[in-house]
Amino acid sequence: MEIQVLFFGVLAEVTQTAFKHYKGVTSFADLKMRIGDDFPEIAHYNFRIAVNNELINEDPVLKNGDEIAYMPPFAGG
Amino acid sequence: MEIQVLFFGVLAEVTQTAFKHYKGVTSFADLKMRIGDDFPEIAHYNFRIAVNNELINEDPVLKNGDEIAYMPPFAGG
Amino acid sequence: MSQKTLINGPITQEMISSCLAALAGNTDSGGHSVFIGQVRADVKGAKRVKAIEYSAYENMVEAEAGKIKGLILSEYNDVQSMDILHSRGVVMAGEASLFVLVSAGHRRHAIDACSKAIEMIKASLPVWKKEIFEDSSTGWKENSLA
Amino acid sequence: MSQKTLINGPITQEMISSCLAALAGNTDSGGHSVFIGQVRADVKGAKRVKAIEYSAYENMVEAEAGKIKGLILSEYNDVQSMDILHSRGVVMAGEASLFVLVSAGHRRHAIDACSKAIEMIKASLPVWKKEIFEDSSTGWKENSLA
Repeated sequence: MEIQVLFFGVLAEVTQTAFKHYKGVTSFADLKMRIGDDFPEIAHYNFRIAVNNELINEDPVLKNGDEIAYMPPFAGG
Repeated sequence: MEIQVLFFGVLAEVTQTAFKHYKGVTSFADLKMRIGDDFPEIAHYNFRIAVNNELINEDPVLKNGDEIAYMPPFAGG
Repeated sequence: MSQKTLINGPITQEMISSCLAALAGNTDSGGHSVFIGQVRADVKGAKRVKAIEYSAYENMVEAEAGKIKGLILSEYNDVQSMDILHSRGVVMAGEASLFVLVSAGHRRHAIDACSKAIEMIKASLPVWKKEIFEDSSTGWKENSLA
Repeated sequence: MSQKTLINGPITQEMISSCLAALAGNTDSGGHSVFIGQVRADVKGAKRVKAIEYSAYENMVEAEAGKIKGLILSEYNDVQSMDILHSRGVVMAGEASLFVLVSAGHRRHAIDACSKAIEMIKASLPVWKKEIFEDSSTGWKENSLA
């Protein structure tokens, strides 16, 4: 399946990209591994992950076209 | 001594005056008695008394020129 | 701080905008907490409130407003400035009769100080209100204790 | 309720005035509680903040702002309307980046709901800020938990 991955805040800075499109993703675990390989530096940061605008607490079952966001701690308001 | 007495809110309505000037006042007790005689209807209302803009908790010692306010419960804000 | 608290008639959009505009560009402030009190067309039995006529003990209002500002500024040392405007005279339903603005370095201080100031205003400003109903009858209204 | 939360650049006096003007004449409202958050020229070591650049996950910001409004309106049934505006992009020190407005029938409800909404905004809007210092260096800033 195809998954769009977005990076925000400091993560967009360290990955030097705001988003990356992944094809042939087989699972969330597979996706996380590929992201970790592409952007090993993000392991040094705190972040939470949202799937289609919803924060996740456990590994989700992905479906084709899902949008995944890697988000550092919020700083709005 | 001369004392200016002000009536506010519903008290100004029932006394039909916003203020009354009292001459020859000998004490606070004397003043309160004279006010009670002039405006017996105020006895039916809740009010607090201020002397020169300060609420009083006990009978004050008056001095010439003091300003006394008869005030119903506040309703500002 | 030397502005008068009592305003004749309603507190207008222009007055509010002008108070807010005075804060822009202040690079020390992190937040402004604002409260605007407005006259409601309450229904009492078969009558609807058309307006409120506020009366006030002017000298004491200004003295008490000064005390409130002093207490807030000493309790919240992060608070930088504070405005209180209160109407006197007739304010129609839908018009504003109270404006409180607290600016502080940090947001939570502005919010807490504004909230506290409003309670102090209700408790200590010598102001009275007479509701004027649509049939032109009137009734004095007291603040509830809640 | 259908207005967008994210604003490009600072929240201007005109935007604020226009939100407030929309409330005038509402004879059911007793109070409006307003919060304006502003960028401070904080000093960090030898550097002074010149501006903050906000970035945001736009779709999620709008979804979360909608959830906040829904929660506030259901928890405070006296709350009548609510606006949230948040800047995206560069906001200079002294300019506003957050505007929250809550109108309610009764004053305490407006104040409490506004205060709660601000905490929810800090906790759940996916927005990030990068401080831009006078020497053009930058640093990411997180909300404190307090």
